[in-house]
Amino acid sequence: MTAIVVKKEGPAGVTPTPTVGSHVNNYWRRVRGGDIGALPAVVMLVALAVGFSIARPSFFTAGNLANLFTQGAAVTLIAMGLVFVLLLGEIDLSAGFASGVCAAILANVVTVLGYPWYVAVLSAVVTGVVIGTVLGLLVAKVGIPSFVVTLAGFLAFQGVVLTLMDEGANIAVRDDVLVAIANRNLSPVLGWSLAAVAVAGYAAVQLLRHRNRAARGLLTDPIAVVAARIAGLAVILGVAVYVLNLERSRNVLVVSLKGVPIVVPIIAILLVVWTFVLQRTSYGRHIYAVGGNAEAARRAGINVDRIRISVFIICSSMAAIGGIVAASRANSVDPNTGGSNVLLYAVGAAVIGGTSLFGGKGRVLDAVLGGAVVAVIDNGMGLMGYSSGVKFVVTGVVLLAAATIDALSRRRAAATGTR
Amino acid sequence: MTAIVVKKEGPAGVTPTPTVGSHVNNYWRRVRGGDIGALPAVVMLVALAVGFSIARPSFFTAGNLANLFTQGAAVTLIAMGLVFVLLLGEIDLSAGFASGVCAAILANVVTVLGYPWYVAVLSAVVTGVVIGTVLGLLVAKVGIPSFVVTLAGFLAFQGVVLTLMDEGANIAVRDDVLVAIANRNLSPVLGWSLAAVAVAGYAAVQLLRHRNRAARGLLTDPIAVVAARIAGLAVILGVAVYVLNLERSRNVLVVSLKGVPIVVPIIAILLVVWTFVLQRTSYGRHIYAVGGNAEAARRAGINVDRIRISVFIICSSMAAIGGIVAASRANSVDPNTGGSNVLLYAVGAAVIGGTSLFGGKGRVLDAVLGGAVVAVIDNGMGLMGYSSGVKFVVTGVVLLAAATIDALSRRRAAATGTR
Amino acid sequence: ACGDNGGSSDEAGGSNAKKPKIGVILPDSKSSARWEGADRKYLKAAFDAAGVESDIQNAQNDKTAFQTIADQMITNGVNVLMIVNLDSGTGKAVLDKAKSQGVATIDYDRLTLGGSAQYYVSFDNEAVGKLQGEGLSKCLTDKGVKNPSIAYLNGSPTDNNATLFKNGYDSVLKPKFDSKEYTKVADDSVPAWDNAQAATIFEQQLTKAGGKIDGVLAANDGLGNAAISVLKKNKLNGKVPVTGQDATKEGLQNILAGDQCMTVYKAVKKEADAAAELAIALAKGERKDTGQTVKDPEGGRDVPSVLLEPKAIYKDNVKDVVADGYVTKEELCTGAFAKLCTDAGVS
Amino acid sequence: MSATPLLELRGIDKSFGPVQVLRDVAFAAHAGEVTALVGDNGAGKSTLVKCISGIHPTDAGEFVFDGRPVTINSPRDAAALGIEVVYQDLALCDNLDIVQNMFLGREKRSGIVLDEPTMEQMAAETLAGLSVRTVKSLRQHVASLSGGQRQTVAIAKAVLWNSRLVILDEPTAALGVAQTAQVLELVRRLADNGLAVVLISHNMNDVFAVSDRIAALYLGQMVAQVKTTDITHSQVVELITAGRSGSLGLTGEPGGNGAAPADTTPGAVR
Amino acid sequence: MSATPLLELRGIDKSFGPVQVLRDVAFAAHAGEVTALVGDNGAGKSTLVKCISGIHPTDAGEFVFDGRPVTINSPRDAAALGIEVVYQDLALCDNLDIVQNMFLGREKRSGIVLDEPTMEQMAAETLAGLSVRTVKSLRQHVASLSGGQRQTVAIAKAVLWNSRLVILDEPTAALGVAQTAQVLELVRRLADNGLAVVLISHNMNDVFAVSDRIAALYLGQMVAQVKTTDITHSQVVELITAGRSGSLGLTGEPGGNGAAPADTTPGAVR
Ligand SMILES: Nc1ncnc2c1ncn2[C@@H]1O[C@H](COP(=O)(O)OP(=O)(O)OP(=O)(O)O)[C@@H](O)[C@H]1O
Ligand SMILES: Nc1ncnc2c1ncn2[C@@H]1O[C@H](COP(=O)(O)OP(=O)(O)OP(=O)(O)O)[C@@H](O)[C@H]1O
Ligand SMILES: [Mg+2]
Ligand SMILES: [Mg+2]
Repeated sequence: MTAIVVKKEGPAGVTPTPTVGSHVNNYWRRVRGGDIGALPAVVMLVALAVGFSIARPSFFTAGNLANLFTQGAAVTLIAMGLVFVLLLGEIDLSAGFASGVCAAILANVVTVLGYPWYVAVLSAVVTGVVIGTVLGLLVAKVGIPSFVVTLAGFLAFQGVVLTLMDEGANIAVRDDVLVAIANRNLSPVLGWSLAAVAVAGYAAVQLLRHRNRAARGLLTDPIAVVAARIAGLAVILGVAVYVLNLERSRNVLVVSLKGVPIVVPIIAILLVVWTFVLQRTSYGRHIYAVGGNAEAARRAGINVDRIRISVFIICSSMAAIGGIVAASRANSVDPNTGGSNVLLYAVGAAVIGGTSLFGGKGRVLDAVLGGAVVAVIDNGMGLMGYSSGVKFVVTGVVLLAAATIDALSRRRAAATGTR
Repeated sequence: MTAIVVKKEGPAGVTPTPTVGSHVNNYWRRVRGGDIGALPAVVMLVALAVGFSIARPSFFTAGNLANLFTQGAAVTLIAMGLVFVLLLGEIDLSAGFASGVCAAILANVVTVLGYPWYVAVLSAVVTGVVIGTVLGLLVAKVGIPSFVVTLAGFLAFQGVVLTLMDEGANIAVRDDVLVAIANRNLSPVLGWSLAAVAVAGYAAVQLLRHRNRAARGLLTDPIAVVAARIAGLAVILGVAVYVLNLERSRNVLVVSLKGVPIVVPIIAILLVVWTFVLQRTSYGRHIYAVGGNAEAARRAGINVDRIRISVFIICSSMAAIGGIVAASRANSVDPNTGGSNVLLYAVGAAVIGGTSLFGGKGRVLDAVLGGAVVAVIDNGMGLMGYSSGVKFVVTGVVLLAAATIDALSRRRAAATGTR
Repeated sequence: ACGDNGGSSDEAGGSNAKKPKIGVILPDSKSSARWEGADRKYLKAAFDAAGVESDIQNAQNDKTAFQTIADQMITNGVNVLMIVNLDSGTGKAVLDKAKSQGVATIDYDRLTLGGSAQYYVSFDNEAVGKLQGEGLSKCLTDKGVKNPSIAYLNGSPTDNNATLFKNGYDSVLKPKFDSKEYTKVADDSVPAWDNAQAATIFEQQLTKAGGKIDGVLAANDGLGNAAISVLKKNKLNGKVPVTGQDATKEGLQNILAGDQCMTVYKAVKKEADAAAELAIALAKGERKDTGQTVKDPEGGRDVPSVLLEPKAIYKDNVKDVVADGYVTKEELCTGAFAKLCTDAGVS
Repeated sequence: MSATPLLELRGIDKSFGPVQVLRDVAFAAHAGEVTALVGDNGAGKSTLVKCISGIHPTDAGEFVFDGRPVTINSPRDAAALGIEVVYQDLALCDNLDIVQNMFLGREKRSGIVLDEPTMEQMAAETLAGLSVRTVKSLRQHVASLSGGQRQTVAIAKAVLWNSRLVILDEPTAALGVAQTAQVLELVRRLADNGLAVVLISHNMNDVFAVSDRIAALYLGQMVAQVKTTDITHSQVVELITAGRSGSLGLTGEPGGNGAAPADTTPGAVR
Repeated sequence: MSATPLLELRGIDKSFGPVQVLRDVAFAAHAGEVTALVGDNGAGKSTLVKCISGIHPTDAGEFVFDGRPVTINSPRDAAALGIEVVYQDLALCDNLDIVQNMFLGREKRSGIVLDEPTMEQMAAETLAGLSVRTVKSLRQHVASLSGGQRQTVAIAKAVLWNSRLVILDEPTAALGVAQTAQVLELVRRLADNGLAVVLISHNMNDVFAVSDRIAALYLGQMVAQVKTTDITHSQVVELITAGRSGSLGLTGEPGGNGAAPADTTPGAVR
């Protein structure tokens, strides 16, 4: 989207006349120049998928695709929340165990205390909000570096989980609704309807914006490009829903297993909501500003402390949702929930997707794409049948190889000066 | 250290006339202004020590002091190396498991292959150098973010340790010299001599610098202040050596236990060497420059890539030394060496000491002081007898309380504009 | 050298020179609920009853912490140190240090190879594995599966106990794999015994095997439950036998529901009581005869031992665990499980 | 021209740690007038501006705005009073584009959604009035702008709003000939519209071209605040470099300890 | 004044992604002369400087240094040729002090140890020559310096070395009256000592005061490079703002698609 400032005097650069041809041309020039957005992550995903499919044909099945979503869901959700914290250049080491605490609350409320599922979910999310508020206050108001605050949180929450779990026991989660989240699927019809709604909504937004800008005489993308974008989304969603609606039961007589896993629309809705918040509201704009130059943001009258606290709240709340999904998937909560590699995987997902640890750069979509990369690696490695030592090594190497794709394209960007 | 640029025209600020009085005065003004250097970490340590001593009198014994050093040694050594990486605004998540890999190499060489201890130590350190070189090349030359590279390393090295340990066994380290590192003490006489050498060396350096500057007519600290500094070091070292030379065996008939633990001079020497490198060589200067403003450093003709690679080498080599100490302390190496909280504690130690995660700010001494804080907390908590859940929680809270001291003093610094 | 603790408390433990003090280091809290949930409780009760002071700590699967705790306990002036080692290396370092300071020691649950403990009190971990292997083949036979495909969900690759369990079930199952009676289709370790990872690992085992897994050797109830959650998703629960360990409430419920075939119950209370008794005796400077020894292959020493038998639990003897008081009926038989409890004769 | 100044400062002290940068500074800005603030490098001009805009807390002194005493603890307080500042160090977010920077903190919205088209239009109009011809796109990140382009964005950002006092800290330092003329014209126009304008500049020609009053800082002290018509070019330069000129400025001798003596009168303010 | 220029550029092209910033630029700097590089905001002056100093790779074009073709791929290559640059964005390390910044990359050492006293002395002398009076301590971090003080440090840093070509990108933008005079004097002195000096400035008075030649960039094209004595003040302004002035500058009409046509002659270089 470009605009000519003063039309009488010709600027030195070539201002593209908005035609389809010039648009495609321009995009290609941007790609060659290294300004590539989500492309490297997508390339990474494709490369990994092709690699694993060749190594293990069972990777390339509808069943495995469906598994992929549920396996990666918890980490992806936590990563989505972490993006907000990372956008400010902060870190939340406690997000993993915060999800554990929320899951433990969920399990206690629903199983031990016997309340209905929505009370449990509410308690878990409220716990997340409280945790985030405390962390945020300590970082913003007391001024302790977030690494230290959340390291303390990392330790303390671990202890809280243990205490909530009676020093190490597991608590089963057997509530049908909760178990369904990560284990059941939408009916095929519902899947198709949701996809249709999504495409229609996207089309409406795009066309409205196009009309709005055109009406004011601002530079717009050609309508054909807008149409192509809408069609692209329709195709992607269509194929995904179609594949997920295939029968993937091992034994159709015993059970029919098809449809979009319920976590998929959950992630999709959160993705849309958070993307909207970041890109289309002034709150989101302020997050980028504080992350880019906190002093400039302060001078612009932005309440930096409030922004800082809010991102920790968002992060911990998303961790709570991640914890709920993890509990659902495991049908139980154990003291390790949210522990081991969850945090590093979540931060890694955000960073692999393109979020900067220094703040000011990143999108929620990054977390989803990065989460997909992490999930694909984990999923694929699970099919390879390596011993655990070798598995760790190969996982590391594959992760590195995937990141190299990204690094090389970004190096191009730096070389041509477009960052 | 201040200097008047143009002496004819009086500058607006008060240039201190170098007398003892004005020096003390000035220091006090700096402290009140928030420019406090190591003070918060020292205050933290004292507060923690007092708190634990009140709660558990056994904290305040010579035996416990000696334990403190060996308990905190491995994390402190790793943290010292991490300071270099953090100074560039990079991170090394793999440092913990890198120390594990090096320890595994050590154990394999000395126990399985039966080589003498120095061959084993050499192999371990060389392994560290190789690991650092690989990580550094990937970060500097390929351009993958260090978080991703070292996350891959974190995974891969974990696998390497497992593989070196035959998928889960542990290897004993029984070599006398290696075991001595973390378990034996210097003879009292040797302890005193080393302390004397250290004080004499410090005095020589300080007085020489003073003479040198005075000879050129540059502003110097008054000689009395220099003398006070030397005396201060002498007193601190003297008390420490005296206490550590007390008999701390619980049963003198069975065994006599006194003297400075061998790890103490190891850490002290590395502290002096690395501090020298950072403060007094152009290489160290360049590290700060790259961390402060990589582009400015590049424009000044500094080979930024080389600096970047070198800090990863230093970090991994220090991790190797940390691994050796850990192996010595445990008399063995198992697949978890360098795992669990080692990495987070090490980064935490550096950050608590005052090193910035954004680069350009930090000292090796920070890592030692921060490592001491972490060790004291761990040590003190071990005396309290909490159940494990509560212990985690209290550890987190104590860490936070300690960090608050630091944060509040730094907030003063920000408020008065001296950062 | 043990038992001689007079005069040692001159500087460190001066405040309570009269009352004997016993230190216990538990290994972790996440690999199994027993350490914090059962052992701590029973040991504390036994020590309190005998009127000795006790300090029970948990090393959280961290060797450094383990050694630190040991240092602290010795500093604190314990007379007897009882450890569950994380590995023999650190275990030996701790035992030797304690010995050099005149502190008596007991190996609890895990034998420290080459160590110097006065006593060894344990369940035989290999025996646990053996029970799991035998249990799985019994369940498969009951189901009448021909040439079953077996998947392993081993414990943490860095946990030596996981290796011992595996040795146990391998000793039963390996001959069957060799004779082609069974087929092993997957064999993965679960890092840190993490249940969430276990679910993913098992899901991938299932995908890789094309859905054909007839029996799951899960190393404990948590891992078993993770496998069951995936089986449920594929509506295969109850059709594929799953093993476990620890007789957790969740595991027992899974057994009652028919989703899990067996678990291994270790009567922790007996183990704790036996160990406490020995410790109290040592603290008072007495020596007890256990009548049994175990050979330490590394140190070449016969260690006086108390060895207890683990017990396999199937649906029909779940009631034994309840009768033992390890799990109460109230917590086990909640909601839908009330009827299952009655059916299984739990009272 | 109003009788009471819009903004009046009295007795402002400011130290950074041991270094005192402002001592007992008095300053006034009148509505409808351009007040030029001059002084040597390091005299304390930017520090004074940052004290006014709430970035730095002051150690002592009072602020009177529109006749009422006020306290300004943060840039938000200053903005609430209608004070807009173009900082010497620009304070732009490099990761945002031109439009985003110009509306930062005061985005136009329709409902909760950002109203990008409106903002883009307004930004384009404002920039067009500042002779910017070489900016390729309003959606360019400010990190990729030339020095002068950045400065123009910062100026445009400050004049977009209905403010009562505009402070510009060396706004034309990086600007070309035409752009400088435009900005000076804009400064004059703002004052003529009844705003109080404070202009910091090292260029005496510019100062004399647009200002109504001149305030001179010398080593952290206000040595004179006079009508522009009452002073000559060379007198101002003398004030800047020596702290006094004839009857204006410091009365004592610069003291031995580097600073002017404390009993200096704060200059001939009128 | 030597016959062959010390540095000569021919046909330099430079694009940032889709935006072409320099097109077919020719430029020469002679030893013993001050060459002023002028142009409107965003004309491409700083970009040209960064191409010369190896910060930006060029897309096309050749460099001839001292009669020999050279390639400059990094600032280190430029430094090796004896090229020193004062960048418009200064490029100082905020976390280092004044002395450390001035000697960055070229620290004085005795053995492997930094020779701080020598560096401090040299820095003090250089700064004293630039009329800096308000810097409190050479050990002050540059983050706490005023705009003009920072600029002075950057200039001092560049002139400390025995270089052959010194490029100053708007070095006096933030400087006070006295300091500006000092820097212009320094520029003249450097040229008189046989160095080639390139000075970028928007101030025509300064340009005419010190320069021997003037090169004018217009929208990324070099429209003229002439002797200062051969051109008038107003002609230069015309070249900057319109790209031509009488017989000088662009010959064609500015094209419709925003840019000057590609067949433009690169200006009357002589
Ligand atoms: N944060 C700070 N810490 C310490 N000293 C500071 C700080 N900020 C400014 N100073 C000092 O205060 C003095 C005044 O600085 P200021 O930026 O106000 O000068 P100025 O008048 O704006 O100069 P210029 O014309 O160069 O912009 C300078 O000597 C500077 O070094
Ligand atoms: N990294 C970059 N990416 C994209 N465009 C850039 C980049 N750097 C500079 N530009 C553009 O190149 C053009 C020339 O910039 P340059 O900094 O060379 O101008 P200049 O002549 O130095 O102007 P000024 O007098 O304002 O300093 C400008 O339009 C600028 O927006
Ligand atoms: Mg200023
Ligand atoms: Mg420029």
